[in-house]
Amino acid sequence: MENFKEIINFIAAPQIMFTALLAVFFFIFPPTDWLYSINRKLGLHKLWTKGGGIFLLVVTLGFFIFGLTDENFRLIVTKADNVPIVGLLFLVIFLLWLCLFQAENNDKRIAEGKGPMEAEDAKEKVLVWPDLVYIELIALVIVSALTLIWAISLPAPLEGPANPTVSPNPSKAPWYFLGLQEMLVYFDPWIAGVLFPTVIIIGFMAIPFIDNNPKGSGYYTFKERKMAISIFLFLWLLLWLFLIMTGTFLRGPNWNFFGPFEYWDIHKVEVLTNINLSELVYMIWQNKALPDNIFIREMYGFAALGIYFGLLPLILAKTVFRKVYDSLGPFRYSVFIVLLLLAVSLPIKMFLRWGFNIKYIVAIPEFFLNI
Amino acid sequence: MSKKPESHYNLDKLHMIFAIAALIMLAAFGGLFMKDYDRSWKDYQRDFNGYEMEKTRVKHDSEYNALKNNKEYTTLLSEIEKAEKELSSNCSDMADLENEIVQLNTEYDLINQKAKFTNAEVDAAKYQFETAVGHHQGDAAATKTTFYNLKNKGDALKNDLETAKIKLDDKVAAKKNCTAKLDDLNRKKRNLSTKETLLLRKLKTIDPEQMSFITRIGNIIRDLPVIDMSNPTVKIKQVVLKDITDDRILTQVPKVDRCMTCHLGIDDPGYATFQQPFKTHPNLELYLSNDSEHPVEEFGCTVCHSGRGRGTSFNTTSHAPSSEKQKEEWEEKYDWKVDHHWEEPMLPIQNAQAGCFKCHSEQTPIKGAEKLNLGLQIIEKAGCYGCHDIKKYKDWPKAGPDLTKIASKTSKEWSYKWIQDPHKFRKNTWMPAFFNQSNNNDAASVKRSRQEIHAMVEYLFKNSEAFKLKNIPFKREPKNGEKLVSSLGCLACHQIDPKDTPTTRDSLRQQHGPNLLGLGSKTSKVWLFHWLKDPKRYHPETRMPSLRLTDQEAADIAEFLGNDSKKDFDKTLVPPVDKTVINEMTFDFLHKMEPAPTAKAKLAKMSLNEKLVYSGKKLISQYGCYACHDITGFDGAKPIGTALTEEGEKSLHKFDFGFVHIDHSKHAWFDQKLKDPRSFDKDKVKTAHDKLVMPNFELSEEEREAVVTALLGFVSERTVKNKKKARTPENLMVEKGQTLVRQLNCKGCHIMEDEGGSIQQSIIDWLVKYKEYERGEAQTIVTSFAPPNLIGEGKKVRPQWLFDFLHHPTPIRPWLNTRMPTYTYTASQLNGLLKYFTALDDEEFPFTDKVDTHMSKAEFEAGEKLFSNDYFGCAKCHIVGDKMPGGSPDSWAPNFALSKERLKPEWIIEWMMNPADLLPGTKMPTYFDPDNFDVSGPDDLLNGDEHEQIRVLRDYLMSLSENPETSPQNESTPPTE
Amino acid sequence: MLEKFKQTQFYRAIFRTGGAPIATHKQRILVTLNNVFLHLHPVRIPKHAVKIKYTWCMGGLSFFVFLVLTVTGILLMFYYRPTIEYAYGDVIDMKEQVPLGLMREIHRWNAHLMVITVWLHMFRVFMTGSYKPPREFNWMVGVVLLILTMLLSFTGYLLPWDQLAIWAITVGSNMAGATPMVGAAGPGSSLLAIGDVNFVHSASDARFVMLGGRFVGEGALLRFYVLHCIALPFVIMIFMIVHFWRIRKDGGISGPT
Amino acid sequence: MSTPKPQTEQSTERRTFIKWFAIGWAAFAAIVGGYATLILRYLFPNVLFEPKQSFRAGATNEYALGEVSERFKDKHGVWIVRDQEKIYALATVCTHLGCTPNWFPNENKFKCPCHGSGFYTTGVNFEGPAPRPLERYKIALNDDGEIIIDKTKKFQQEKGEWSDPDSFLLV
Repeated sequence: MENFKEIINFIAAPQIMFTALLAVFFFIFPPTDWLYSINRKLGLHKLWTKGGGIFLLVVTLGFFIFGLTDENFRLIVTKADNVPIVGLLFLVIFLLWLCLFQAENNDKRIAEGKGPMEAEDAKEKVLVWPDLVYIELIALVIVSALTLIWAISLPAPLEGPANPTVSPNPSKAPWYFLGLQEMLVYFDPWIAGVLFPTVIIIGFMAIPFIDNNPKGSGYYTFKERKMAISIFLFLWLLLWLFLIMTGTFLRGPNWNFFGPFEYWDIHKVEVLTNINLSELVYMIWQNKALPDNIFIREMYGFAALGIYFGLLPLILAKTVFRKVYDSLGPFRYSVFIVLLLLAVSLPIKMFLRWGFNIKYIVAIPEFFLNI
Repeated sequence: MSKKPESHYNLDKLHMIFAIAALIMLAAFGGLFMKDYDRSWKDYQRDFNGYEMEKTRVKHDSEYNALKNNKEYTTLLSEIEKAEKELSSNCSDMADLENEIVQLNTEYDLINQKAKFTNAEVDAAKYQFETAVGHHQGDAAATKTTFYNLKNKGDALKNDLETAKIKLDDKVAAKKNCTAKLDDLNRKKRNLSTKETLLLRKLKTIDPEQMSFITRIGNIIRDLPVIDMSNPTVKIKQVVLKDITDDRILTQVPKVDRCMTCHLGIDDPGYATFQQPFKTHPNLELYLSNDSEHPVEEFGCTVCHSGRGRGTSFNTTSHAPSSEKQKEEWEEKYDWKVDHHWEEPMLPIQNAQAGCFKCHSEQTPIKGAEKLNLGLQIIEKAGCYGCHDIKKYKDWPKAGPDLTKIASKTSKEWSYKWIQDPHKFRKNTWMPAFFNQSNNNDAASVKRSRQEIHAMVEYLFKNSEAFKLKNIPFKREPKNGEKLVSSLGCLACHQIDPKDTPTTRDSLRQQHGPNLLGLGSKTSKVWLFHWLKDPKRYHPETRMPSLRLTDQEAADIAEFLGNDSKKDFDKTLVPPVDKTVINEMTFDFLHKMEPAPTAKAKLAKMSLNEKLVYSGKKLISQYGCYACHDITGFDGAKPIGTALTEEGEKSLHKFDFGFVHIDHSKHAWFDQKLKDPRSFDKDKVKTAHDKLVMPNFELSEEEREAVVTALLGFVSERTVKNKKKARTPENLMVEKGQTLVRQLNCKGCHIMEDEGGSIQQSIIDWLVKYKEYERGEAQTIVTSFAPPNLIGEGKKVRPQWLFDFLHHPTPIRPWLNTRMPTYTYTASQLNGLLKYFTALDDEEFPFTDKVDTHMSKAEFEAGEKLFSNDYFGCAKCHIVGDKMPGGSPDSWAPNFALSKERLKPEWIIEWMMNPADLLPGTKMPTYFDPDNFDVSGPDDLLNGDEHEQIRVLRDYLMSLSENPETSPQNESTPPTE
Repeated sequence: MLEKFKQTQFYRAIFRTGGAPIATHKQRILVTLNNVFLHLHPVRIPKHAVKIKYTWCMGGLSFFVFLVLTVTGILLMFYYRPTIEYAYGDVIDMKEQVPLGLMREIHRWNAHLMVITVWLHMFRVFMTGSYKPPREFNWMVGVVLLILTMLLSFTGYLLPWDQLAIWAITVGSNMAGATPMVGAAGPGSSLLAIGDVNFVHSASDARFVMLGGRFVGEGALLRFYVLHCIALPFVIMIFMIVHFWRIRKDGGISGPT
Repeated sequence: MSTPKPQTEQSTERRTFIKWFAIGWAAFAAIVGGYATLILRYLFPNVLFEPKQSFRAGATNEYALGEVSERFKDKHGVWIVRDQEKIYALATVCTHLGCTPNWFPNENKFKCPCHGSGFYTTGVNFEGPAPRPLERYKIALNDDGEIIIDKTKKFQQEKGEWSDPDSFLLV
């Protein structure tokens, strides 16, 4: 049993967990036809059947119930402000299954030429009173009852009075911003805290204009909008929810990683051997002192950035995203690709950190400019 | 005509109207920003910045020139130049050295990075290992090996690092060695030019001439509207005080003062000659500066000065003009108006000391607040607290004499004339005038007043108790009496012929008792004789002490004082009793209690005398005579005046200004009330009973100003209660003692707490008149003939001795003619005084003797030698027992025979070490020079050890009691209450 | 009895439908047409739109939770003073002394819930492709609503004035200090200077505007209170109105065409 | 209108129309901008009521060479140290768990009473569990030559911040 927990603790580390999830992600949610066929071959789509749903339920619930037997797990999961996140986790898994279950169904129907389920339903019109208003009322009462029970059984947290001189360890932002705080591990605050939120907002607003696929409007489908759903789920599940879960449940004192069954030991020491790209290039590879001139010092970093944001879009437009480029045109494509590259920069930076201990690609602390 | 889309309005016109409306709106917007931007304090700050710039320029120039002319500096400069030249020749390998250092630095950094990383791994491995062992988790053995492997690696790297460091340090040291001289010189240069550098730095931030062109533009932009949120040159300055509050009636909030937003030079001594608002505060030692007792960051401004500290314009801060002239000036310049919505306007500058009383109300006098002290002393002297409740003066004795035995002291005629116009008999008496005032000097009132006085006199004499007067010695010498009066110390409390000099606290001490002019008109010599012999017999509560006079002395003085009478006063006639007026008056009083017919019937039954006595009692009650005098039949009567304890913060609308045209301010009202207490009755219709009764003390303008200052200071302490001196037992002792000292007028004779000794002037007069000294000479030796200075008395004398002495004074300085009087203290008073002296000097109370003064024979002999004329010759000045020293009495010093009982042994040591330190200006010579203490004493005694010498001499002195055999052991325990 | 009451003028005055039982098709239509609150909905909708598995009901729930939050929030305001002297004590009293003291719990858990329902609503809308024409604009409005929801929750987080509150806000607001150019600790802040005159510093940057001070203190508490109770609800309501109005104008809930 | 207007007149009319239109909307845009400016400026208070984070620490010559001054330890939580060439201000907060160490002049070290961390006068840790050196505060001279210590700005040795010129005062 202890060994199993140890293994889970080990696996839960972002390096492994994230890598593993990323590895299987595009097979489960294939963005391209090729991956889609592999997905079918592997039978991964069976997850979105009733049996798959039960499997998901048993696995997640089973893990959770098993976890509750562990003191450390219980402690973190039942912390008052973390309870909604546990609920969110289950809800998301369930709803993900629900919509993909319907999507699979619809995809089948469409393949058979029947049109989606919703289209059939929509042929018939019903009256708002009582059909809609009444179920709305029922939903309200159920949710009210739920929140009341929640309120009765779980007191709202209230810690000691505010003390600006003693900071709790760890100091965490509200849970819905923990994704951003988790990004702080890999990025400077101006990127994680300002640039990314802005990009997320702009990016979300831009979705209707980038996704110009006319299909899949008003019904659940996967096959008709593989790329869109895959990218969206990648952002929403892996880069947002996963980071929030990590930040909430797996980050302890000094923002050190702690497995779900691990005791939050304030003295835990993690190896911190991060270096900047410039240091890597000059000191480690070339055995030289860092140049005094900032631009010479950081030229490799700037070059990398230039390639990433300048050259890569062009290459992609000619290769992987040729179809996308053709359908979007140059302007929309550049918006799309910049947004996408920014999003992908996060996992890239994560891997650079884990693999090469890279702290910053461009590090100019003189101007608070670290990338 | 082109076809336009149909609309009700002409669209072109709408565009025009819209454009005009938008432009108006835009202009209004401009106005909004302008209005917000235009603040008077900004102009002041700009002006001030200009001054500051000029001042700094001047300072910098002078500092710069001084530096240039400073030889040290110029030589330093040339030395630096030389050193720089030498550097290139001496350290020819400098460039190589630097290259090498860069090289070594890189090497070091590389190893350092490796070491750091390895260390990080070591730390992590250590944690793993520790938890593995501690929590029995995982493989302890494996983690142990990793840890130690890593640790070895880390240690090896550490070695490398240290080696690299040594190499690097060597080179750096070599380089440093090369430049050592230059570095040292540069450091010297930097130290010398610190001031200049700072001034230059400051100039660079404020002086456009010192700025780069672009900075100058930035400097203009930073103050532009809207942008000025970021980093303006002009900004509001404020202090927020934690412990001092602003009174918000229901609650107290931290005080915020922004005065320094305009009063910019207030804490800068360089602005003393400037006009307001930049003028420096006149007393930076006590206020504002960091080292003062009232730093601005802790006390702010308005806690003392009042006013609205949050305001930042002239009017919203509640400035108060100090004079009519200033008021007019302000009205013209600032459009000044009274702020009716702020109850605490600024104190006019002449009353500023009122602010001190808020915190320092317990221990008075307050050092430095002379006007306030004077005001308080006048209040004490005039006995305001008799009619007006003042918390500070609760339980103070009545200000005037006892009238219960008046018939034995004076006559009805004199009493009548005295009440009618006391100032006519004695121009500066403290008995105030009740009659012939602005509300009762019309013919009808005068007619009634005459009979009122008759009634009151009649009541007093009717109720006067018997006082037996025995015979007075037949032979009386007025000349001797005069001499005694001027030498015994009477003049510490009494004046004979007061001169018209401004009232000071000193002069008030000399008016502690009445002035002694015209006593012949007032009373008899027999009465005076008995009074002088034993004042308490006539008036048990009197503050007049006994001077232990012999019968002959008392008789001589009585003769001298009784010979003086005021002829013109005696000649004035007492108007006859007017029955009709008496009837009316008595009826009025009766009618107040009863319906007219009953009153009439009662009146008809009364005899004239009964009527007089009846109305007399009512009148004494109406005028409140009993507040200052003991009068039979008025025991426990309540004071008749308004309570004054928090008068200074009473809201202005509670003051009745009547029809008097004065400023609507508290200070103006107080002044008017003191100047003419009845003036607020002006033009009002009132019956005789309803009129204002506050009497007129005929205070001078200065006196009034002082009293007004005190009154303005009578405020609640709730805004400062966290800042007040703690009421520790010691502080309470001092407080109580200070009250006693003022009630007993100790400072009339003695100097205590750096003031007092008012008697000295009269002693000079005595020396001149009777001892034939030149006035100048008399002034220099007067301290020898004056009562002793009591500074450090608590440290000096034993409480037990002081207790005995105060109880039964025995002469310590037989050459003095002034006598320490015998007061009849209560036990609590005596204890209060003892504790006061000890608390004032931070001494322990009760005192315990911790010093053993027994001497060996050798020590005794050494002491004797030191005492003898061969060495210090102590007996040349000091009295020993009944052995008087030679020479004139002005050089004599206290009796050694009393030392043992009287003095604290620790004090004697301190005293001999440095007398002038304990009692500045003392005659006692300094035998042990404090500057060269170790070589100051004689070398041939006690191995030349000065400390030993002093101790032995002290012990020797302590053995010089009058009767060594019978003197008690030093186990005096001070009295307990 | 009830039927009789339904015949009264009073009842008719309120419910325009009058006393007829709501059994007929026409009466049911009138219920919606004659009720101002139900005007939110069209009278008739396609059948798939009432299916929970299609809608998840998340949008409606978000709105409902918002209403609950408004009501409980108003109630909480009666007992809460946004000053550093009183805030913490008032929150204790809300738990210990205020009648039916669960109001704070309800408010807090519903606040979390609202963030979740709004996220899930967005999730559903994406998965059904409901942002596609003609609903692009409403999707954008929805994104704004999502941000406002998080800001409302964030500003409310500070109000209990406990350790959790100020440190969460400190961590969150420190990020604003790193805003490029206008954050004192952000890249380029030193570029906003003219000569030696520096314009961006800790008392003039983006974080300062947010906190009304240089650190999370009195000013921040008051600002967050005002934002939480007045400013953000005001803004979010305007956007909600637009959002709901556009749902109707864009042809009701999305569906296959 | 019966008489046809000349072409020119009509174009003038057109021009005035455009002029008014442009002026009106430009002004309106300016107003909106003004409102935005107003709101933004309004959010920057002119006075702050925050407790002071900096304090005056006297003149440099009040500190003896090699002295560790405890003058402001209780009131402000700062040690002021003067060494051979500079003065710096050390925070009195142990970097282990935040206790307040004591200064032992005889042993020339700071020692934390909680878990025994030891620090040199420089603030560098040399024994016990403290993970890093004590922090230093910003120190500078004001115009009057007085030392001003600003606690809002901290300098950590492990970040290489002790070479920052604001972290010490050359004497």
